[in-house]
Amino acid sequence: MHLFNKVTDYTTAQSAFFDGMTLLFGGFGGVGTPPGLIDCLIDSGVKDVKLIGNDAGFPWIGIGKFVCLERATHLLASHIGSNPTAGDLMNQGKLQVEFSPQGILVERIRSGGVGLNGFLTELSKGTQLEYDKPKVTIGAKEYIYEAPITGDVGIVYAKKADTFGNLIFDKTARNTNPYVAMASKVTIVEADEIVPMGELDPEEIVVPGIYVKYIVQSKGYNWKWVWETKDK
Amino acid sequence: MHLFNKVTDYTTAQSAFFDGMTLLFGGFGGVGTPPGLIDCLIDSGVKDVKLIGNDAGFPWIGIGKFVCLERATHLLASHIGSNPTAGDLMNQGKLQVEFSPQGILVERIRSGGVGLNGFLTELSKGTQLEYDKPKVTIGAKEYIYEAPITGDVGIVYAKKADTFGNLIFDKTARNTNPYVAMASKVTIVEADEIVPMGELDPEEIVVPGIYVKYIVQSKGYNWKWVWETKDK
Amino acid sequence: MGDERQIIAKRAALEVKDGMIVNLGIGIPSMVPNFLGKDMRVFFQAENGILGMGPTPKENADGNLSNAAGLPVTVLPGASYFDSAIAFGMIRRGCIDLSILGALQVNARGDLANWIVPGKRVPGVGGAMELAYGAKNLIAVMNHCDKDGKPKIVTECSLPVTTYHCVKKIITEMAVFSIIDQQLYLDELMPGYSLADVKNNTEADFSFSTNFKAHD
Amino acid sequence: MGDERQIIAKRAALEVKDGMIVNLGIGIPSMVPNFLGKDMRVFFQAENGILGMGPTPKENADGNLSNAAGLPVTVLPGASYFDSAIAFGMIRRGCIDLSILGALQVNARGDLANWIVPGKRVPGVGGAMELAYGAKNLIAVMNHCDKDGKPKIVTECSLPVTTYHCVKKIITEMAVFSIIDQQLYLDELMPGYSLADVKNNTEADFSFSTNFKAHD
Repeated sequence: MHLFNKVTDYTTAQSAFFDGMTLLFGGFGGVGTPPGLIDCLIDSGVKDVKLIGNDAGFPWIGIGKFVCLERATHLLASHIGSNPTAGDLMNQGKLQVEFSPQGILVERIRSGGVGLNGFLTELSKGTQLEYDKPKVTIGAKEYIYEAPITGDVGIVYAKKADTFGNLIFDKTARNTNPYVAMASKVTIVEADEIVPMGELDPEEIVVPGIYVKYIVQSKGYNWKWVWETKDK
Repeated sequence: MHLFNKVTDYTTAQSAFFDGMTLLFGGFGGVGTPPGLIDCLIDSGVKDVKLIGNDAGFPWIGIGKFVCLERATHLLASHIGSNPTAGDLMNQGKLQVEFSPQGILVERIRSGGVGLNGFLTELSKGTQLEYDKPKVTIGAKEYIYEAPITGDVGIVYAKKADTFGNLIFDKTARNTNPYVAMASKVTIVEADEIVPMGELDPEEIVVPGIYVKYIVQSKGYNWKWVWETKDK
Repeated sequence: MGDERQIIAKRAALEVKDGMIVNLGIGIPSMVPNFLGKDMRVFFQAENGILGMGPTPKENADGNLSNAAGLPVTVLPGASYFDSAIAFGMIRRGCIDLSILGALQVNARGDLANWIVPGKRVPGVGGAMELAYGAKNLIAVMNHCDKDGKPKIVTECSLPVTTYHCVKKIITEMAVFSIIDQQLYLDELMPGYSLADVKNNTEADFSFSTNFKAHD
Repeated sequence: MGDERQIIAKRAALEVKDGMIVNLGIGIPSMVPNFLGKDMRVFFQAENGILGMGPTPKENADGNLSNAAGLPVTVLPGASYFDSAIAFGMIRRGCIDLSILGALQVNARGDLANWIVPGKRVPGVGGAMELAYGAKNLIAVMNHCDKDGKPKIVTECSLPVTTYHCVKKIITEMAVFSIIDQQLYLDELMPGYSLADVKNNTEADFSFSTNFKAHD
């Protein structure tokens, strides 16, 4: 695949998935989670996946569709409140869930994505969310060490991609996607629109293409949002 | 000053400067350093300033104009190669210079700007640039602790600002400016163009106005670039 | 119960001042904007990555334009989109003037418990820790007692704590409390409730604010 | 001397392959693009915050569109602007296929000294540490000896080290060396120089590459 044309099909993208992989997924409550790549992940049959992302989605939305299939062994997320199945699997011991403060989680992904070795914060000090994270004393103060996160594979949803992988996002569907792109060894982007290089203004590009391995064409969200189902 | 109208004059902005302040300045080799605010700083007469920014500019460009006046006591930067006066002042003991790897310096400013407590890196390990920075051992590995940086005042150069302080930048004049804006208690923005709220596309805004205290109208660069003087 | 929640939200709305940057949690806090004056210019931030949210759209809701609860919103002039790391950067950095959060328990020192009921509800912490840590002012809004009638303003939180010493004000259907230097003070009685009601339903000890008032 | 620098840059250009992301230091490295084939599609990155730089503009240079040395550049289709933190994020993360840097000294183990001559030149480290740390491949280009005729390929760096064990190749006007597993190997002699020249002007011990060649 040449540096300047990373557009491919779902079958090729799917070959990046493997049993036991650590998968980073973009999205916040399913908003900004790539729907086509979630289906592609489901179809792949891969199992024993370690999932890292903001939340567990809803049972029929975002990563939640995959979580419900019991093919993930671990989930590191800030909450699973919107996906009761995730809670059930956790209580049954079928899914190991670690919680992180939401902003700390995305910073940990960023830390991995920018090649740093983690950071210090006092945020979760003295709470259950300290887990057994290392404590570091600097001067007179003790902090929690938060380790960098990287993924074997990352799935990202973009509004537009050029063939190099320069990305722009759509409103609040941006959320964690830029850092998932930076922190994954193999970043796969599902884009609503794929354009030739030169079509995006260099100033508006949010994620430079340097981070992207594969680009696939999206067919858009294939689920109903909670507020849409409520309307009915 | 209301949240939604932060536009003011240089006299008001100048009142933010004080003797002994830590001043963060945006810019990279003078590109993206706010020219009007540099003059405003010079006119203010403040002294004993601790400067933090990418470099020392050139003697007639960017922060270099202020450095040459011997009213800064400290400079934390990645290099001073383009400003021989800074080197002379350092050798004469009139300016205390601390060097940082360039990317580590901007990350330290970001760390302060996003309310974290510093980060770990192995980057400068075993070199003179370790200084006496704390070492932290995580697992079997030793890292350098890089402390967060914040400023009393930050000066920023933007292409456009709306009256709330939402900012967009111009090409490579962006550089360190977004993080200077985030990490300073009082952020002053010099903008080439000031527009009403609603005129900037929410998607293209690089720095949300939440970080900005004052906005002043720029008259543009008032120095010759090195390559311009070479042409002559 | 629905009424009580509206009453709490209405009282909380009085804490929102012109020119503030405000972050609202889910549940009762999300009702606060309904009670703000029309001339009030406030910017609402949400931690998924938006500043300057406007009201819920009446039609043509956009799945990619939502608040942190995933519900559709609109934008006001001057709004901006950004990524979640920057959203939380703002919060930790102290750029949020006021955060209004729901709570399971608050103790007299201002410790907040709002993320987990072990063995029962495991929603996860979401952005609560950052908001509790970073907001300049944190108001906890909640029913005065839980569904079993047990006080939620307690001497010690029995539920896992989200953040210590963070709550500055508590608003319930019965009363408004302030917490200053880890001491609990009764500011107001809410309409329809007596001091006895509040005493009987509050486990934590409290003093009276210097400007204590029974009713508006 | 000018000629020598051109010759070094021309040889370094052979290391640049189609489809690479490349970061060039100031001095000799900045001359490398002049020697690249027209059909070569390479993206140059600069640490101030740009990817996809094109050639120096012939006219209408823009003060706000420059490389890390502050010199005006242009952009190719597909270029992007970003802030310096992201620029260095790319570098540390290993997104740069090739970094070509000037050097004051390199030792046989690949330690690079290029940021300070104590008491004389105090330019500061700039982005050299990150590039030496993060680039997948780091080539040091320099004159074989310093102005006093002293070897710059040394047993131990007498100047403060920028980064340890980072240089993978050294290109001078006299020779090309590789450094593999902290061992120095002579790859090529440059036109006009003999093995004796190289031996006499290189302080560090070296072996011969299996594919050692005297001249093209």
